[in-house]
Amino acid sequence: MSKFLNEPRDAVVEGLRGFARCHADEVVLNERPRFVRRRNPNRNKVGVISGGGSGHEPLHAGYVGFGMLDAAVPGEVFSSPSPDQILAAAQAVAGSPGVLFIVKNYSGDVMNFEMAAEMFDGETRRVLVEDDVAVENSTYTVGRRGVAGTLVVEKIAGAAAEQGADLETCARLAEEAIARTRTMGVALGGCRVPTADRPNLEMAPGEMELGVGIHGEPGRRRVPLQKADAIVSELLDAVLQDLGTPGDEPVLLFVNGFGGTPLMELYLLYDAACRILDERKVKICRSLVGNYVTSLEMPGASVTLTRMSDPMLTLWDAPVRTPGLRWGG
Amino acid sequence: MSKFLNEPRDAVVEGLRGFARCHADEVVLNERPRFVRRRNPNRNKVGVISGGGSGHEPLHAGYVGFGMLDAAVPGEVFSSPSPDQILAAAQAVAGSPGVLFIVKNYSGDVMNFEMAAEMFDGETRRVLVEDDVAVENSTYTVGRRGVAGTLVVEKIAGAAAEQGADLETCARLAEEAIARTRTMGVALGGCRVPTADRPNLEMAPGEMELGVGIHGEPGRRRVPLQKADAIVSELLDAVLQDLGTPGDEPVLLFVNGFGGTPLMELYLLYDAACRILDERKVKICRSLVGNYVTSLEMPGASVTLTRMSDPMLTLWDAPVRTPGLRWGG
Amino acid sequence: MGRMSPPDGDIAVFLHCLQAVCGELLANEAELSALDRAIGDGDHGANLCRAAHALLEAADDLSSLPLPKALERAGMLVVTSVGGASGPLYGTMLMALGRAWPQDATAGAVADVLEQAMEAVGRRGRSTVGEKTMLDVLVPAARAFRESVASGSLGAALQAMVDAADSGLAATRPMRATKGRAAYVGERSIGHLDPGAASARLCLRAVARVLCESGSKELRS
Amino acid sequence: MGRMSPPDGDIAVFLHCLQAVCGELLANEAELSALDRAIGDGDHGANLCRAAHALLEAADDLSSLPLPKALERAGMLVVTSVGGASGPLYGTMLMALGRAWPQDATAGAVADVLEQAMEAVGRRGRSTVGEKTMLDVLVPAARAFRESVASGSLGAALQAMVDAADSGLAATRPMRATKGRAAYVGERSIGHLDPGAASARLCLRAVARVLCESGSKELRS
Ligand SMILES: Nc1ncnc2c1ncn2[C@@H]1O[C@H](COP(=O)(O)OP(=O)(O)O)[C@@H](O)[C@H]1O
Ligand SMILES: Nc1ncnc2c1ncn2[C@@H]1O[C@H](COP(=O)(O)OP(=O)(O)O)[C@@H](O)[C@H]1O
Ligand SMILES: [Mg+2]
Ligand SMILES: [Mg+2]
Ligand SMILES: [Mg+2]
Ligand SMILES: [Mg+2]
Repeated sequence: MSKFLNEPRDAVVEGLRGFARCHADEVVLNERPRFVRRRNPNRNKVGVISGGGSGHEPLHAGYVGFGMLDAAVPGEVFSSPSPDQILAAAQAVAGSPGVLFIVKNYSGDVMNFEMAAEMFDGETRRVLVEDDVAVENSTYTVGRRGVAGTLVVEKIAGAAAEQGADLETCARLAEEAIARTRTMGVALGGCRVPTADRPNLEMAPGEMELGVGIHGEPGRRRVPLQKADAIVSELLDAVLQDLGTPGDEPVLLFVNGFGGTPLMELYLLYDAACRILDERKVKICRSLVGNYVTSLEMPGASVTLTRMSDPMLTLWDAPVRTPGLRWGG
Repeated sequence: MSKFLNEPRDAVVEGLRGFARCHADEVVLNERPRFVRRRNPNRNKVGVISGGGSGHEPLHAGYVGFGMLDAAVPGEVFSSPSPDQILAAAQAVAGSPGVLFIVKNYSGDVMNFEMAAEMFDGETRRVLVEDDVAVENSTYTVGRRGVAGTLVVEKIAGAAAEQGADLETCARLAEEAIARTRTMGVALGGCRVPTADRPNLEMAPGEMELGVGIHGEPGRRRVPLQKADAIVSELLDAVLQDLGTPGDEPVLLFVNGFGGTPLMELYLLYDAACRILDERKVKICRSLVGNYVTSLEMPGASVTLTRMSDPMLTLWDAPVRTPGLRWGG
Repeated sequence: MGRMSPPDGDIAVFLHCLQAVCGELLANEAELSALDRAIGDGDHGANLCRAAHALLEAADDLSSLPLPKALERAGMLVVTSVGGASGPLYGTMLMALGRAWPQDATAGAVADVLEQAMEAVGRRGRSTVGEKTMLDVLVPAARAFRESVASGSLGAALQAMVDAADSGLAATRPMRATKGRAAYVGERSIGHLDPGAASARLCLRAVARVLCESGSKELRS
Repeated sequence: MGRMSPPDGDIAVFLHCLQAVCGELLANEAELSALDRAIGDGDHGANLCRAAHALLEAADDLSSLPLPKALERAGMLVVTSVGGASGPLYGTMLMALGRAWPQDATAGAVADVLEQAMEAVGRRGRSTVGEKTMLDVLVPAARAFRESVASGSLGAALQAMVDAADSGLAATRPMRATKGRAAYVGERSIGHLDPGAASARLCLRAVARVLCESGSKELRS
């Protein structure tokens, strides 16, 4: 896991500088405190802001733009951003309709966004994404981790805000997306944080980590590598068991790569997921396949299902123009 | 390098099935012989067809769609497609204005496309992409390899064809793009073909292979890993030396990931490239950063420069709507 | 018992504590990260070293402030430099200390403020003792200090605090985490020390050592 | 010297050759790929095994055709199943053999056709002997066969062909490749055998063995 680096501790800011320069027509990077915002924020709409540790690119900065986020707040690799960054981002993009914070459910992110909201002089709402069914914590004192489903929440809430929905409505739609979204992932290897000298997950060849998170954290269990169909079947079992059989409601099927798995294999997993869902009479209405919520160079993937209501479908289909996601007029 | 597979030999077709199902509104997969085409081909324009070994996704099938390719012909992993596939693709999309074949310069691809052209009943032109400056073969009996620059050629020629240019013009513009495009790459590790039990390039940690191709083939030389700035400087030196100093003509700067390098590092390389080009007074007019021409999960990247003329800029900016590249109205 | 240090010495002692704490953190980065790698995301050492660098850089500025303000500012620096979970927690602790710092800083008054600060940490983290976090060190240590200070010397109280920190850390090993990232690995968190508890113990020991020396009291090591 | 096999035996001998060649390819997949990994892209074994599978599957169909058609069809099968560089080359060789196969297949006539087929391969690849490719085996082997057939027994001619293939392969080791993927590694191709030359030798040896047996001649191994 050699890396392209100058000073390891500068990786995040150098990466962001490149990102901002490459997409200078769409975004602006503020270096101190660090956040990325739309070049032309619209202060008459709800400001949608997300953030979290870096290393999950294109999440979150890649989703800043029309129809999605107004600002993204990148922390160090796999570490939450600090309240001053979040506050500055909110001040830079917020208008009178207030700010929606989309936060992945990790103690660090929760607390840092909370402190920022306490300091911010304006209306805020916060939603916690917790789509990872891998966590089997029966007591659920912390809830679940937020993983790839975050993209779905950002897209839905971002589209609603773009259409002029008020803060309450944006928050409610985000909550609805969260309630309807479940994910489970699997890693075939680890990843290395630039400043670390060892990988986060050490795996022997032929092993896989079922239920892995997006930081190379341990998952449910370490088992021998299986065939793709068997892996996808296990992931979908876990997701569907938790989500409940969608019945007549169609699903968004999102196969997300963690960064180190070739696109060919992601589409192969998607093909397997389609076959399995067809068998189980689950109707797929929308699809997304690619490296959207990554863990640096980790080989592996997650499968996300979202039960789509009609309004959610409309919001999902709404135009989006960001460096990382782009469709529609 | 564990992989998501069922039968290793089925990886390509299962990946293509997933791809075609995911993008069913835009493309159609023909399984026997194997090719991918636009769902609604326009037979009144020049048909632009490319193809080559699989394992470089999203190249080529990911670039089938409005403003780029009409069909893509995927071979086995890192192996040229066969003439019957190419022929069938040409027959499926070609109209009276004829067919342009965009071929990466590898003996296998050259010969297979040549045989297909011999069998095809219609007008064809072929261009050979050979942008890789790493090959120091002074005799140049085979020319150079076609690598990431292929995307540039496909975009330019595809846009021209979409605007109704005739076969001669499309071929000339493609040739011009080829003449103005140079690439050099570096790998930090290898990649493994699904049917093989060993990686294509075996590297110790802390080594890098300068001038690597897009199949994990050996490059110019194996050297110790350097800082990102030094690596980019060496890549740009090689590219600029061969391309000639662009003078007043601005360049397209394309930093391409081979599949296993995090986006953060690609943008960091891009940032370094911008700084170095700024110093050398080379003007950057367009940029592209991402995993566009990959080598399975290979960690590494290449830097491509294209000297952009005004007509090329217009063609580059023209709308494109494909699974892998998308912009404009 | 009187003041913990002479009035105009407050800030000097604070600076000594700060330097000692930062020194410990920088010296133990690898160990803290290794603990975090086992049940978290492996960055606890790096996170706290960012804080240490920020604090050391700001030491001059801090020393020009009255102690309560210096504590608050140090807390804010920790929050802004760390991110992660430990930033808001340690930052909240320092800010709470600063906000409630007694006019007349007797050991007893400081002990009360210390306990309140640990409660503020628990509120920030929505956590309590027994969840395998830094609270398992911070809360018993503060309690031991308060209880011992009421009945004995400052030196003895510091010693009681350090002892409680030691056993608080050890107690995290058999626990199953229910807060922080380690909660996500469930059963698999059992058998490992909590990284935040380990850093809390390091910091408390460093502070106790400085206070003990500046008060010319001895501290068993 | 007369016909290489009785008229109605042509296709049977062809089938034996086909099976022997395919068997060799399947048995040597790993070795051919390993050679290709050193100076190419590591798929030569896999490429030719796809051809072998396709040919074996079609064996029944092929045996119902006249020999020239069977050769042409086999060539097309190689082309369509392989892709890569070796597909069009071996395919062109078989198709050229089929197209020019003599009505009266005397050894001498076949030798001429064989040489023409090798020339067709060179035209397809725009390559010639000495460039570190399969041609370094195919061309000298065909020449040796033709020269020897003119002056001696079929068995001796086959032996000469096999010997020439052996030394043709060995000759590729010190060469610097100027065609095919290996050309891209330049100097670094020196010191390795060419994978296509290795497969060509395997195929020729398999054919010679069958022809020798069917003609009851002996072949040194
Ligand atoms: N809710 C919480 N309450 C108290 N302490 C917590 C809480 N969440 C995390 N911690 C502490 O923070 C430590 C982890 O800090 P750190 O690694 O710096 O942050 P992160 O978990 O965001 O990477 C844990 O070991 C634990 O002691
Ligand atoms: N232009 C050419 N002329 C003759 N033989 C060639 C040529 N190009 C390649 N070859 C032969 O093909 C072999 C490689 O075949 P293979 O690995 O199947 O195809 P690819 O190179 O497309 O992966 C080389 O070892 C060489 O013998
Ligand atoms: Mg962290
Ligand atoms: Mg090949
Ligand atoms: Mg941590
Ligand atoms: Mg090969």
